[in-house]
Amino acid sequence: ANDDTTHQEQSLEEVTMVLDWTPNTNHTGLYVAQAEGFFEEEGLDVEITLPGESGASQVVASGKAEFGIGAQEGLTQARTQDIPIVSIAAVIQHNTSGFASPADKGITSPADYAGKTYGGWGAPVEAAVLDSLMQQEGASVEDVNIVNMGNSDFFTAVERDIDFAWIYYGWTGIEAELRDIDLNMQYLTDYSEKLDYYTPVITTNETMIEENPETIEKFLAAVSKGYNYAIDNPEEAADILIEAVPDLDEELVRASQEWLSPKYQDDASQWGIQDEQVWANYSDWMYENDLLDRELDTNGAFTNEFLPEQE
Amino acid sequence: MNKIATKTVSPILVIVALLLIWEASSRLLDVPAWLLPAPTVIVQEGVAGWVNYQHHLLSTIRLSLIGFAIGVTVGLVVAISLHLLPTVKQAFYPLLILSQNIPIIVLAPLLVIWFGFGVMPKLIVITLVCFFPIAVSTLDGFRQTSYELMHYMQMAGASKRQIFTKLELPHALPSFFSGLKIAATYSVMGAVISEWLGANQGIGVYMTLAQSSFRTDRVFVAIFFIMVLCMIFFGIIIALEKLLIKGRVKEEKV
Amino acid sequence: MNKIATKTVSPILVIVALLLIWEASSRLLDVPAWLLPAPTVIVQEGVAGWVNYQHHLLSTIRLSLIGFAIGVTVGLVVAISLHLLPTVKQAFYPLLILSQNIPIIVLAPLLVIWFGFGVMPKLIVITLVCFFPIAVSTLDGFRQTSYELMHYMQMAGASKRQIFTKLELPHALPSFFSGLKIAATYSVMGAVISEWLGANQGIGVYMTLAQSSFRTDRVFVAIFFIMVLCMIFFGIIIALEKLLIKGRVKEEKV
Amino acid sequence: MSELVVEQVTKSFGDEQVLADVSFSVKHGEFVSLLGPSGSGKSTLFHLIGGMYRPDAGTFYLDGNDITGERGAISYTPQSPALFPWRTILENVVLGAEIQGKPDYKKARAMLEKAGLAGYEDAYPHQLSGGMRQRVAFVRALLSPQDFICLDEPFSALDEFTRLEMQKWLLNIWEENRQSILFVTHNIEEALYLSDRVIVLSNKPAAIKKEFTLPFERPRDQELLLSEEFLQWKKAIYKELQVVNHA
Amino acid sequence: MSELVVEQVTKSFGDEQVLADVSFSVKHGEFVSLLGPSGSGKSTLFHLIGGMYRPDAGTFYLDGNDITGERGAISYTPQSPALFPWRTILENVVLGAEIQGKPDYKKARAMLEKAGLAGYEDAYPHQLSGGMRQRVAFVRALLSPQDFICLDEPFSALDEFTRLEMQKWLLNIWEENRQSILFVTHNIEEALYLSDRVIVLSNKPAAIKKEFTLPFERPRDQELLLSEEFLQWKKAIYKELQVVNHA
Ligand SMILES: Nc1ncnc2c1ncn2[C@@H]1O[C@H](COP(=O)(O)OP(=O)(O)OP(=O)(O)O)[C@@H](O)[C@H]1O
Ligand SMILES: Nc1ncnc2c1ncn2[C@@H]1O[C@H](COP(=O)(O)OP(=O)(O)OP(=O)(O)O)[C@@H](O)[C@H]1O
Ligand SMILES: [Mg+2]
Ligand SMILES: [Mg+2]
Repeated sequence: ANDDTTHQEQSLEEVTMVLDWTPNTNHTGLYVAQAEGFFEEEGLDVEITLPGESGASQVVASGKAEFGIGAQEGLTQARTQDIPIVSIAAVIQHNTSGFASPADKGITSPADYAGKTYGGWGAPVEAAVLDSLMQQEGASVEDVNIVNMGNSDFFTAVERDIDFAWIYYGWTGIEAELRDIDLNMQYLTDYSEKLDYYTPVITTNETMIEENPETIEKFLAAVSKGYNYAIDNPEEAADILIEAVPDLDEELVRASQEWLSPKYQDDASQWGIQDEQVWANYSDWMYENDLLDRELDTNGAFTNEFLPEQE
Repeated sequence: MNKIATKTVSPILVIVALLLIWEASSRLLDVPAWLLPAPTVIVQEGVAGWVNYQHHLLSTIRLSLIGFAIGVTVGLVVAISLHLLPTVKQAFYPLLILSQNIPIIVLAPLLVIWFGFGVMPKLIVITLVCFFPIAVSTLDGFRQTSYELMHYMQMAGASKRQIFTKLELPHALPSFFSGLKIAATYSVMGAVISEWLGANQGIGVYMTLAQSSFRTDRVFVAIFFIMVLCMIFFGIIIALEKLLIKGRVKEEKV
Repeated sequence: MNKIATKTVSPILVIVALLLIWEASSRLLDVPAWLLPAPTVIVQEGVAGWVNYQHHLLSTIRLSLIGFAIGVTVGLVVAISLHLLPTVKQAFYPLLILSQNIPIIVLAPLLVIWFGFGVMPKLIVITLVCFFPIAVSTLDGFRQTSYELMHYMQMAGASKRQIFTKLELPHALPSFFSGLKIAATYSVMGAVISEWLGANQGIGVYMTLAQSSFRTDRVFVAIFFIMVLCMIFFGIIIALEKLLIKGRVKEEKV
Repeated sequence: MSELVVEQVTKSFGDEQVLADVSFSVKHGEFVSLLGPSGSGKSTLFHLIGGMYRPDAGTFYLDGNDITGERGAISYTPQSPALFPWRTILENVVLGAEIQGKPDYKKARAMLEKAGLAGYEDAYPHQLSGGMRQRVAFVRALLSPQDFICLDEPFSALDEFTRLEMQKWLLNIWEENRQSILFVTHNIEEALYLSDRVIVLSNKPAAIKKEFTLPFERPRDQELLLSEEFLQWKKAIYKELQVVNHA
Repeated sequence: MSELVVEQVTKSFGDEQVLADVSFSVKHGEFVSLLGPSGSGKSTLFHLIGGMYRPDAGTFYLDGNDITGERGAISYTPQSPALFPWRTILENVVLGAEIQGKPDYKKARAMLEKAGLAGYEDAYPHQLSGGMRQRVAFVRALLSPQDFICLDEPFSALDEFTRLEMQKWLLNIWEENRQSILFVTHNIEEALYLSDRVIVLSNKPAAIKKEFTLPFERPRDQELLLSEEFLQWKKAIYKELQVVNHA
């Protein structure tokens, strides 16, 4: 058996994949690909690593890791700072984030934000997004009390001072369901086309694209398989994730997986595919709102070319 | 005069030398600015962005000064009360150590629930960081009081309080300053960390935002100011130490 | 014997009392478990989850032991070399302080890029945390050597090296232990923080995972172990201190 | 009033018995000296009187009150000066008074001058010579308000002349206030010149070997040192000590 | 061989001149005592010889070599014992030898026994009496390998008998090895009994007041102390010191 493994290791190409956060259902496809041997079939030996405090982008950009998880928002900013990372697949087709508040706060539409307290992390993008939503209903972000809630989680924050916050439904929203907390949720996608950006995405760096395109292809082939498996078998996929990362809360993973599985591919023709329009929309929106120093050249920012051919 | 001059010049020389090496290697090795910007790049951003971050700076200075003051007070009070009440010391000393092992991320939600997002939880965090070295060093200082002088005080019928104020306290002064130096060093970082609890301004906030928008140059501007602040604090402590312990030479010569 | 018994019993009593208050207030005030779980809830999870987290525990213990050892060594080496080379001390002392003001979030990507995801960058972080209190305390200990004994050594023609090994080093031992205690206290937290650099196991990882899947009980299990580890470290240091400084009574009596 | 009664005091350190059943008394206004070989237990006796630690057996009475283990009842010079390095000489000498109440700086300055330390009021202890430090500790004891004074070899580091001056000065002060003094010395002449009574301690363990009550009149002056009677006494005590040392 | 020449040494602390143009020499195998009032500058002179600090002017020669500011050339007992609290008595006494090379524990034990400290080898300094500590420091100086020995009041804390024994022992050792010794004392008899020459220092600033070369034969014994000649010498020196003190 010993011989066998050494032999295998020799023939496998080692690559590192850095996550954006702690492992969660956004990453299920990766863990499935690993557990089901999809990577191995492609001749890859993938190590999935948690990120440092500052996320994956710089590590991927520097080439220390071949692949990472990012988000369109961060990647847009990174590329305008000349950080050479590229998005090669969208993990989820549509933005599942939005502004959530416990039902008893009575916030049912962006107009209700006026006079309430929003808890965020102090980034300029938050005010801009809030404003985009509120303007559609004739309200203004000026009337919202924005508070930085730092590392506090949603549930803690809404217990105290905070009325609503920006969450990903697929994780925090599901946790609320499990806790029997009724949430009111305004999804970004419901209010603005431009805010329907890709989050999360799988990233690599420009050097990889130039020098090791086959590796990227192989990697994405396996990952696609993984996500497709998760789409078809949410329960088994959840089991795989729990098995791989037993420290996660089982119940939350299962519930979240069930909610998220249909959203991976959604209305797209294929898992992972990205649309130029989405990149352009969001970068325009950011630029309009003074969130970027210069406009993004969407050309280099993402590519679909490494996604597997569809059978 | 000359001595003081060399004393300040030589560390500055070292720092300048390090900066030069950094600048040179940045350029020669072509290190991308998003990873490690060259000092000149940082200076440029520091000058250009001054109006953007000066209010952050002020806010952090205020926060760390207040927090440090509270931390020192708490550290002293803890050291003194544990010293004067040996049974309490026995019972509570372990809690001191435990207090340094509560990760901020865990404390954060509790502090927020109890104290909201105001300045209070931040001061608690800084205090928690600063008080410990002071308490431990000062306690050790109390413990090592000169036997001979202690004998004299006891024979002279000094009360516990007199022994404390006239012997133990002045004797522990150098140890207290040891702790103070360590605490001063941590205070600014403590303030920055506390801002991650949720603040609307401060160098910590400025830094996280810079970090998340990949403005590494700004991150380094923030670090630069953290370091300068810290050096100033440290310098003040050393000056105070000189002032208070001057005239007093090594005890054992007596 | 009896004294030792009370010495260990009283802090345990205090801790037990605190736990009881915590448990009682959890129940009476109906504090939600996701905010602050009652001790019993934590114990349950601690027992039930043992198999899940024991490898994390081992990994952290290993990491913090190695890191602490390196940190102590570096701290001592720094203290000794700065002490023996006063001009170097003048020039480099400020760097010591600066080293404590580099936020880990800034250091993190650089360390990962330079040293990968292995154990190396983590050890650097722990070392950075641990060496400082040791260096500062030990240096202060060297500085406060007895004048009278120093006179004797110099008159006796002791070389710098002999003065160092026979006088300064033994004299600074208590100060070194002061620093050691502070460093030991920080070492476990240092290891946990270093795991946030990007690790696949360790109590730090376990804790972040728990935190982000809203398992507050597990977060507290992690804290519990961090604290226990830290107390064990601290206990070992104190035992060593007793052993090495025993027989030796307050100097000034002589 | 201040009368000290030492009753059957016994003290051991570990296995080593230092004091064996020591009893004596110092009457009000009396000046008593203790003579005994090095390491016999004189300082230990002082520590016990001062309440530093308790005797294994026995009692101390001051004016009839049991002061065993009680501190602050007596004024004291330790054998090594035990000056506070962070206090100036002036601040050091008032310490004993400070502990008991209000220090009198004027008196302190005057006393320092008498002790030949004028000009050193603001110096720190490390700037003084060995003998000067000893005088500082002595002045500190004199400035303490207690009526009973214990002096542990206060003049051992002084040259003959400075010592003689200090002795004269001590006698002057003592004659003015008539405090009771218990005095440890190695110097037989000193003991004779100063005391009403001399107590000779034996060695290992220390017990009272002999007591001498001296007949010299007061006030005494230096002439006494040269008198025949003085020499006779000196020889007698010398012999006694010789026996002690060869025991 | 070890001959010390002190040439026109001057030293001030701040505004205060302590030594003024002091010159003298100690020949090979000679035993010279320094007498002078408390605070006159005797210890300071020792510190200068030992190289603790440099004189403002003047030179020290040992065997013709300039040793001004050089350390380790002499063996030395400080006026206060300066024992290392974390070393046992045995470890303390070998320290001087340890610094210069190999310590000889057997010899150290023998010496401690001679000094009346048998049984205290493994005690720590704080467990000893004042006089015992002084003897430890003295033994430490004797065990140091240097040929030139400076002793700063090594017997001031000892009772007359212990002191006499230590003196006899010192003379024995000295007669065996004939090291050169420079000796500070306050005790005129001690100076007379031990020395070949006695140097009297004046006060503030210290200068050499007078030198006495003593005619007593060696080996000396205790009888000498009682001889008429001895008494004459004592008076002479006493007078000299009296002048010094009243200057
Ligand atoms: N803390 C202690 N621990 C152990 N033994 C001690 C302690 N203090 C004193 N001794 C012992 O008690 C004995 C008497 O000591 P003490 O200091 O009373 O002598 P002394 O008569 O004052 O001598 P000297 O004239 O030399 O000062 C000595 O043998 C000494 O070793
Ligand atoms: N470090 C110092 N700083 C300032 N003055 C000092 C210092 N050391 C000694 N002196 C002064 O020098 C003078 C001589 O001191 P020294 O110790 O040499 O006297 P000594 O002759 O040894 O006296 P004693 O017999 O009392 O020991 C004293 O007046 C003292 O105040
Ligand atoms: Mg004594
Ligand atoms: Mg002297």
